[in-house]
Amino acid sequence: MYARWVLTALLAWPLITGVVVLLLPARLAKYVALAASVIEFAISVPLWWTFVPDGGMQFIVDHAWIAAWGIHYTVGVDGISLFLVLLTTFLMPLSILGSWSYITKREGGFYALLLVLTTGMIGVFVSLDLFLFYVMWEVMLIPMYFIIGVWGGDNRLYAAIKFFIYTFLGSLLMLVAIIVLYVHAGRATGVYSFAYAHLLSNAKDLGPVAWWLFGAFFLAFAIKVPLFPLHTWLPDAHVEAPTAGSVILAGILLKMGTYGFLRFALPFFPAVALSQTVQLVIVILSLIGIIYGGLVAMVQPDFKKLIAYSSVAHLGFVMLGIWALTLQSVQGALLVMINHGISTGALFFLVGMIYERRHSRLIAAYGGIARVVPLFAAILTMVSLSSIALPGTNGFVGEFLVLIGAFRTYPLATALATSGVIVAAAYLLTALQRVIYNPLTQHENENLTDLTPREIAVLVPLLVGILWIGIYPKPLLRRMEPSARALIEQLKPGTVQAPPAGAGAGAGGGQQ
Amino acid sequence: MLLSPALAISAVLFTLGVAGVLLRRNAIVIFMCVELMLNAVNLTFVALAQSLGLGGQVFVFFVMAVAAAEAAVGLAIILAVYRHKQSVSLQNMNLLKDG
Amino acid sequence: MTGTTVDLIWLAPALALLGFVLNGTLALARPTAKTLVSTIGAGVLLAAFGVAIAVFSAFTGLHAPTEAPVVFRYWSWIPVGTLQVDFALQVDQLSLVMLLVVTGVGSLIHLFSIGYMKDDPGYARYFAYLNLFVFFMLVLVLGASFPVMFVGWEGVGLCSYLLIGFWFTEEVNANAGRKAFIMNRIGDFGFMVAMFMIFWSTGSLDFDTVFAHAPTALTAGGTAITVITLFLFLGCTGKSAQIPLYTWLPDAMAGPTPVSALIHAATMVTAGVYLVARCNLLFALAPVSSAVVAGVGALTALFAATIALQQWDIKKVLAYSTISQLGYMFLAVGTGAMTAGMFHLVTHACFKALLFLGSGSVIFALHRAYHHTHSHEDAQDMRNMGGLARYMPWTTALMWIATLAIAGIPPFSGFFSKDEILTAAFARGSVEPIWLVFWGLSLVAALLTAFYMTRLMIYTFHGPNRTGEREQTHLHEAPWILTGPLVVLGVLSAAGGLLNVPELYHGGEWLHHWLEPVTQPGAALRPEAPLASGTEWMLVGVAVAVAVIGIVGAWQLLKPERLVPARNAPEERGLARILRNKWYVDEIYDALIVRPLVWFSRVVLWQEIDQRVIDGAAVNGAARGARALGWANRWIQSGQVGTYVAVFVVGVLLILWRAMG
Amino acid sequence: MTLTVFWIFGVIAMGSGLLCITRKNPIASALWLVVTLFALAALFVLLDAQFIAVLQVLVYAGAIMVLFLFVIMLLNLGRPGPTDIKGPLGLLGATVLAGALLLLLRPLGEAPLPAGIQLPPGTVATLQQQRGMVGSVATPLFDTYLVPFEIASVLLLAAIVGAVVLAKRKL
Amino acid sequence: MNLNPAIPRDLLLSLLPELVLTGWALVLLLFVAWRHRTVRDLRIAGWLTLLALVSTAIAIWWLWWNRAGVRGVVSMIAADDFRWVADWVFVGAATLTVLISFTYLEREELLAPEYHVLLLFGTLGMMLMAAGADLIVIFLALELMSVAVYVLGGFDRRRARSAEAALKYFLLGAFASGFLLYGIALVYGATGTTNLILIGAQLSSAVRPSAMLLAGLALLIVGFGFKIAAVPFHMWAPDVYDGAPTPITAFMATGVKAAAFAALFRVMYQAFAAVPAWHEIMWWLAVITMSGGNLFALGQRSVKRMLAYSSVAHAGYVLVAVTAGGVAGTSAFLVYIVAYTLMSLGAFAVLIAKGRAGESDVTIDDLSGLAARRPWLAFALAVCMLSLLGFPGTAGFIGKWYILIAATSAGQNTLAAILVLTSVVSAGYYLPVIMAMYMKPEPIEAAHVDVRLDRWARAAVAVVVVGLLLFGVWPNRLFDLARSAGDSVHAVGTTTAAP
Repeated sequence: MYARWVLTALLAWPLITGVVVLLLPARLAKYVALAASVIEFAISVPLWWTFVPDGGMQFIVDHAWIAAWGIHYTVGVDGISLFLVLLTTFLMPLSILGSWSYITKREGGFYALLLVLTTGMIGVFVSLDLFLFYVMWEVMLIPMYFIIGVWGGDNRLYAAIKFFIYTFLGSLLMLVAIIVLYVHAGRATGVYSFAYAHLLSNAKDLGPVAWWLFGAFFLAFAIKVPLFPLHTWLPDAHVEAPTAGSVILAGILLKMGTYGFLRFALPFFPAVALSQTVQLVIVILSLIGIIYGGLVAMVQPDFKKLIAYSSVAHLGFVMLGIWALTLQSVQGALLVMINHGISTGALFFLVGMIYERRHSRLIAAYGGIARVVPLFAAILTMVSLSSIALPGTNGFVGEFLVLIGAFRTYPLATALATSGVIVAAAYLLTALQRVIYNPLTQHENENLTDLTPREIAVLVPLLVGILWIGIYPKPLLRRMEPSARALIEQLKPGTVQAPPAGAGAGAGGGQQ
Repeated sequence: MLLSPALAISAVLFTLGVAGVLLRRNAIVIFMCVELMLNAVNLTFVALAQSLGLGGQVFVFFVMAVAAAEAAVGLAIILAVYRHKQSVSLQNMNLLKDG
Repeated sequence: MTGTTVDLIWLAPALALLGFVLNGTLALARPTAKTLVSTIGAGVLLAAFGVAIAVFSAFTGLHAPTEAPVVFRYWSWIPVGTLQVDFALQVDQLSLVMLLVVTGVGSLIHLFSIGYMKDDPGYARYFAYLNLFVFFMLVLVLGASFPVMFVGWEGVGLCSYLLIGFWFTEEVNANAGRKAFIMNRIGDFGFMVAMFMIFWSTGSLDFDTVFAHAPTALTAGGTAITVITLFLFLGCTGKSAQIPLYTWLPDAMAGPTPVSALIHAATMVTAGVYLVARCNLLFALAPVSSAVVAGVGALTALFAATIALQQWDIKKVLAYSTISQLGYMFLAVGTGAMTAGMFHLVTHACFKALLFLGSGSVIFALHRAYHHTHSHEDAQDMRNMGGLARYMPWTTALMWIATLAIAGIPPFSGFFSKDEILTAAFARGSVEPIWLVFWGLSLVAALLTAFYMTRLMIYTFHGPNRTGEREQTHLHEAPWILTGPLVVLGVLSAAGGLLNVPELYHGGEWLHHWLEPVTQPGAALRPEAPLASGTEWMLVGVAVAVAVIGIVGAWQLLKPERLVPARNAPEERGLARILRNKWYVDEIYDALIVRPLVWFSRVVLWQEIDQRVIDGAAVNGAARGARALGWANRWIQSGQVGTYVAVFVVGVLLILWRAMG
Repeated sequence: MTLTVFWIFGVIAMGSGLLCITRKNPIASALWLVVTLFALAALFVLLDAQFIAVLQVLVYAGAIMVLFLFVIMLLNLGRPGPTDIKGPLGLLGATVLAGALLLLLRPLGEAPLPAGIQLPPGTVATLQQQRGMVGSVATPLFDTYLVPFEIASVLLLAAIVGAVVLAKRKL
Repeated sequence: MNLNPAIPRDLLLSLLPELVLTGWALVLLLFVAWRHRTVRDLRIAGWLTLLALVSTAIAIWWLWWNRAGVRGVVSMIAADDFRWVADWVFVGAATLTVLISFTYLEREELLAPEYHVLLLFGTLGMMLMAAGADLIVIFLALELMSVAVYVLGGFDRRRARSAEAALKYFLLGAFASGFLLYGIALVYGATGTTNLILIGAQLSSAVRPSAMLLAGLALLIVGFGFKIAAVPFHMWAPDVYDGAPTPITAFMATGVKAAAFAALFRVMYQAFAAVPAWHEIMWWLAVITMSGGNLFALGQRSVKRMLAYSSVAHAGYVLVAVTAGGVAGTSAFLVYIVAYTLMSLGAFAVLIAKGRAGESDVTIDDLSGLAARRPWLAFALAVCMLSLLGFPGTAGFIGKWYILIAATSAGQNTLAAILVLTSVVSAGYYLPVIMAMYMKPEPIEAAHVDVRLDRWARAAVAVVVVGLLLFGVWPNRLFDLARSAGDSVHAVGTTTAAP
């Protein structure tokens, strides 16, 4: 029973409550929104247990929608999307709670948009119909546009429109590609349908068109990821967005790009995606992202920009992991996606919290505040460590898996990518030092107040996530593995090794 | 057969009409040039009617009706404009433009 | 599971972690509860030491030396496909030695810290960090696989970072901590790449499986194993402060002195040595890498010793001394003398901890004196010391023990371990002559070691006092909580040699035999290099002579009476100045790597490529271009009907042309 | 013979058309246009369209052009003043564009009509003799072309309403 | 001279909506002749107009419902689903125009009920254009529509801008009519007929189209290109839209354009389906129209001018549907034109609310902070803008999606790609409107105080918004309608492959 309605409920509930929040008096907005998002999370939690890791889609619901074009409302999750859905529902209550005192004008609209955004994001992850997928993909654009544009910083208009147009550019070309696929499959089979499975099984014999289609998908997703050199919307959007916007942007929106690669671009066009040229391009761009993102982050005067560029670097790891197509690297990529959501989300929360007190995001405006706000400093340190992938935190498990997996496919590139860990330490620790260490020189900082219980309530779940995934990621990995395995099996048949007989003994035959 | 010369003359007249529209600034003269174009077309119709049947001549009738209607409305508009600008030169029609 | 006390091994790190959690909570919640903090902080360590001893004794009872290590798998950590990493601890001879050193020296230093740090406002935080360090160090040494070891490996780096920057309100300290972490990360990069290669070559990352598969999976002397071991060694140079990544360690002296003693002398920095010892089989398979290890070790030993000659900061001298001594250890493990390396590791842990704590005691005294008179002189500069023997007899005596130990004067512990290394290097030289060069380098280093240590002693404890007229009255011996641990370490420094008395003196070579199960597989792959006992005696003689020359030479050459306090000291000239400035290595790194990189990142990558080219020219340029086209349209859309007609006719012509053409 | 006459009137039409667009006085232009219309009427006669030719003279040259002249007079545009012909650049542009247009339309005069649709020569003339000059045009007007005829009537009504609205002194 | 009194029943039946409308127009004209002085007269005229339009719609509906009543082509008038659907669009556009005109006329003191008469005549022209199965009918209907709209454009005679707009529109329109007429003449010459279906039959047997036919076809395209404001025949549009009274601008942007497109579709696919030459021309026309419209719109500050260029751009999108052709292209056109009519009218309606008496330009900055003061109005405009942008959830998106499907089905992938790329550009001018309303503060406290719509206009805007959102999520019925309409155009003509 639960399986039949859960995804639909996850999509419908935020939308409905979003409208309710909009219509309610503004002072009630945040309470209702928080309650709604907590309920949303509660609805999603049983997915964790009811999900059966078998590599296939589950919780499938399928209804005809626009019959004339063979459009269905089809949703379902597998091991790849499950955690992204859970991450979304997990981050939303925190984002709402984190905006509690940050948002002071037009609260109703803000929280309503956050809820609508939830629908869009979950929709992207669960859609199994490409029309539905596209609609959801675009739907989340508008709330984000408003969130940045209405509640953002000084330069918010520029950032908002840049974000919108950039994303719009990619997604519209993807739209054409989807339609071309649809027409192609329809011609081949006589069945005109946007169903994922249908298009997937008929995406063959495209000839050179496949390159163009892949290019369109690539552009859409690469902008979202963002891959160098399509990343410049990100720093602006991140810096200008309010805290919750940045958190969701980094935590979930960026994952849509990598998710798109995993779900669509790779399976639809394996021949193109795994051609020498594309592999080379992707690997080089990922590498540039990792190193370049890190180096540029190192010299940012603005903390949020720094985190934004660090996202470029982190997502570079994800791309590398996806394209390496080993079990370790793909699962690692999935894990990095989740980790990045948690850690970078937490970083943005922290920056937002200190911004609320001091109204500056410039690193130079701080210094030595560990003495004044020790708890803040401690948590910032922990989260930073997670972000630079210290073993024992979630960041390490993900990056380690990506790198060790990718090493098999691209040894040299991976070795270079590994140097990203050095750069990561350089930029984040430098920023950390300049914010919480060093002499306390600015008088404004002497009376900062430490974290409030509400803020602690926002951060603690994230910290728990950081440590839990760092120490015991097995429950996640176990649920992902069949799907990752199925994906690789589909793209590179016969390359996935069987797990060793005695798990833990590590006796499996090595490959040289 | 007069068809070919008629078509040629008609094309020349039509072109003259177009050239007039391009060349002049006075709204009324331009309108007259448009009338010249319509008449050129009429010549084509009539010439064709000789080979293709009377339909062509009927069309000319309709064209005249249209020309009359256009003349009525067009001249009224020109008058209305003249009231504002005391001029019918298109050079002075520059309230509406980009920027 | 063995059903014996060995099973309790998890308690050791768990206790340290518990200490961290409790003290960490206190640090945030009630930083003033110092008694509770000290009880927890030192208590967990002593308990862990107790566990270590219990496990050790149970293990000796349990195992014949040749048997395989005991591995405890607690939970499956990263299980993905063939990659199955368990969170597992491994008890064997090697890890037990390290376990004892870490918990033992650690306990002493925790005790010392209670006194040393008692007035510090960050007392609870300090102990939390220290406990956390011990936890990670134990994970490092007990981890049963590369990734688990890596947890500890990076974890100790983190704690080192936190403790170096403990007094973070000074920018220098915070910088030093960051530098340490980043330099370590460079090494960790090597460690990680090595792990990847090991995994894809041998199919596992567990020590037992890797070492079991390595001889078959990897060709001895082949490229793969050489690259793997070189990357591993890159990790070691970071963690153990070897050329070229050593520069962080002197700066790390910015941390509290007990930290320097524990982390930057006794335990953490030796992790690299431990790693090579742990992977001795891999290094045995890669002769080139071994030579590199030994060569870098010997070179570092000499290079750091030269710098130590001209340092005024008492802790800096010790820091360079540490780097130098670590070089010896790498020379040993690179040579294949794993036991010698580990032996020196243990003895060095004792006497270097003693030296640091002794210097800590001195600094403590000076600091207190300056504090009384409210002057802001440098409490660590030897030019402000002198003649302290009068005020601090215990400390002086214990420091002399340590000095003699490090200089290699028999029968102090350092003599045995260092001699073993020199002998091994010389012996290897008979097979591969390059080792004779290494031996020569390290011999010169030994001479310098004796010299600079004596210099330190003379300037600190002998000659006239330069602290200041008023301050002299406030100079005292440190309280018992500081001197107590010193005494214990003094005993160990003096008698540590007993651990592995060579056959030359009819000793039992206990450590050698104890470690044999671990070192044997690697040793079996290396060329035999036996030495005649006559040669050995000669080598001993040379070594002792060198040490004595160093001490006597220093005693004769240095004139503490001529020294002036730091405040009035003139600039050095010539070589002294170069040495004083550490061969300008930091400056060179800064000029060649750091600054260009930052400049490149800021100006080229960010401002030019990111902002100007991508964002400015491409992104906003496209937007501007489109908008400009829109604006340009106003020239045509001018309101003039004439223009409209002309454009219209052009359109007509084009369409006609296309249609009829 | 017919052809010669045809060409004579054709040249007159074209010549006066050219004069129409090049005379700087609007009244002169209008009058030259009237000449063109008359010449065209003559051509219509030669093309067996006598009724249309009559209409041409009555409606076009008579009614419509008078209306034009009336408006020109009303607006007092006949007085000498600056020409409304564009400068040399405009002249050049107009000549080039018109020349190009003529060049593109040139094949029209040469292409024969498809044989399948052509009526035998003289059919129209015969028809007119049978039904009379007016009837041959009027019959289809109320039969085949009933709908367009009605539309034309509505069109004229609309034009009247429009002209009235625009000319009204007060809205 | 013998008049044939026996007018066939079929003809009367097939012209029923037009007859109803004409009848109402005459009634209204009579009313206007007596009562044309007060505001009250104007209102009554408005209500009568609404009544006329509603009864016309009912007549259309009855014919559509009662398909057996009349089918096929009756004496130059086509009676098919395409026509009914198109008629609904025109009647809908006219109805919405009337609804938004009430306030406007009173505010601008245009107390002339002839306005409504002309509106009805214009609508009649449009309906006849969509109905015309003969070039001559199409030409006359086009003239009828144009004459009405010329006058309406210059209706606000007191303002020089309005008069100037009318003059520009008139002169260029007449000029373009000349080309259209010449095209008709040449096509007639090449095929011996002006009946679309006969032309089609004629051409399908012809081996190679003659130069005369090609020239005629080209000139026809020019003539229609002017009415739909395709680049480079678009240049009148911004000026005329700018100067004309705003409700008329809306009417021009939607109804006139839709009618021209409907006729274009019929002509191209019933008569010239067999001539390949025009596809390439249409392709280029579509490309430069989309690019030009969108790029030029970027440079505009005045919302009205911006919407004018935007309507040029949308004409480009529809030209893609024309190029794609087939049942899909035709259906896509109908769906798109429904959506476009709604969103464009909605946008102009809000603009009317924002404008003041004697309005000059409403610039984008004038809308600043509208959302705070008039949330529903801002919401409506935002929905319209998003729909114009082609954002999912709105009818504009469905329409664009349909055009893209049509284009790709016809193998026009490049054209589809160009369409979306130019759509991206359009975000550059639609978004600033939303941005101004929601993200900028009000310039002065009282900026939007008197911004309000009367109940008629509010109803119109509500219909627009609901329609946009409804069709955006649930376009099924619209699709069925468009599909059968598309079929009906092509069933008569030659067979064109369609998905």
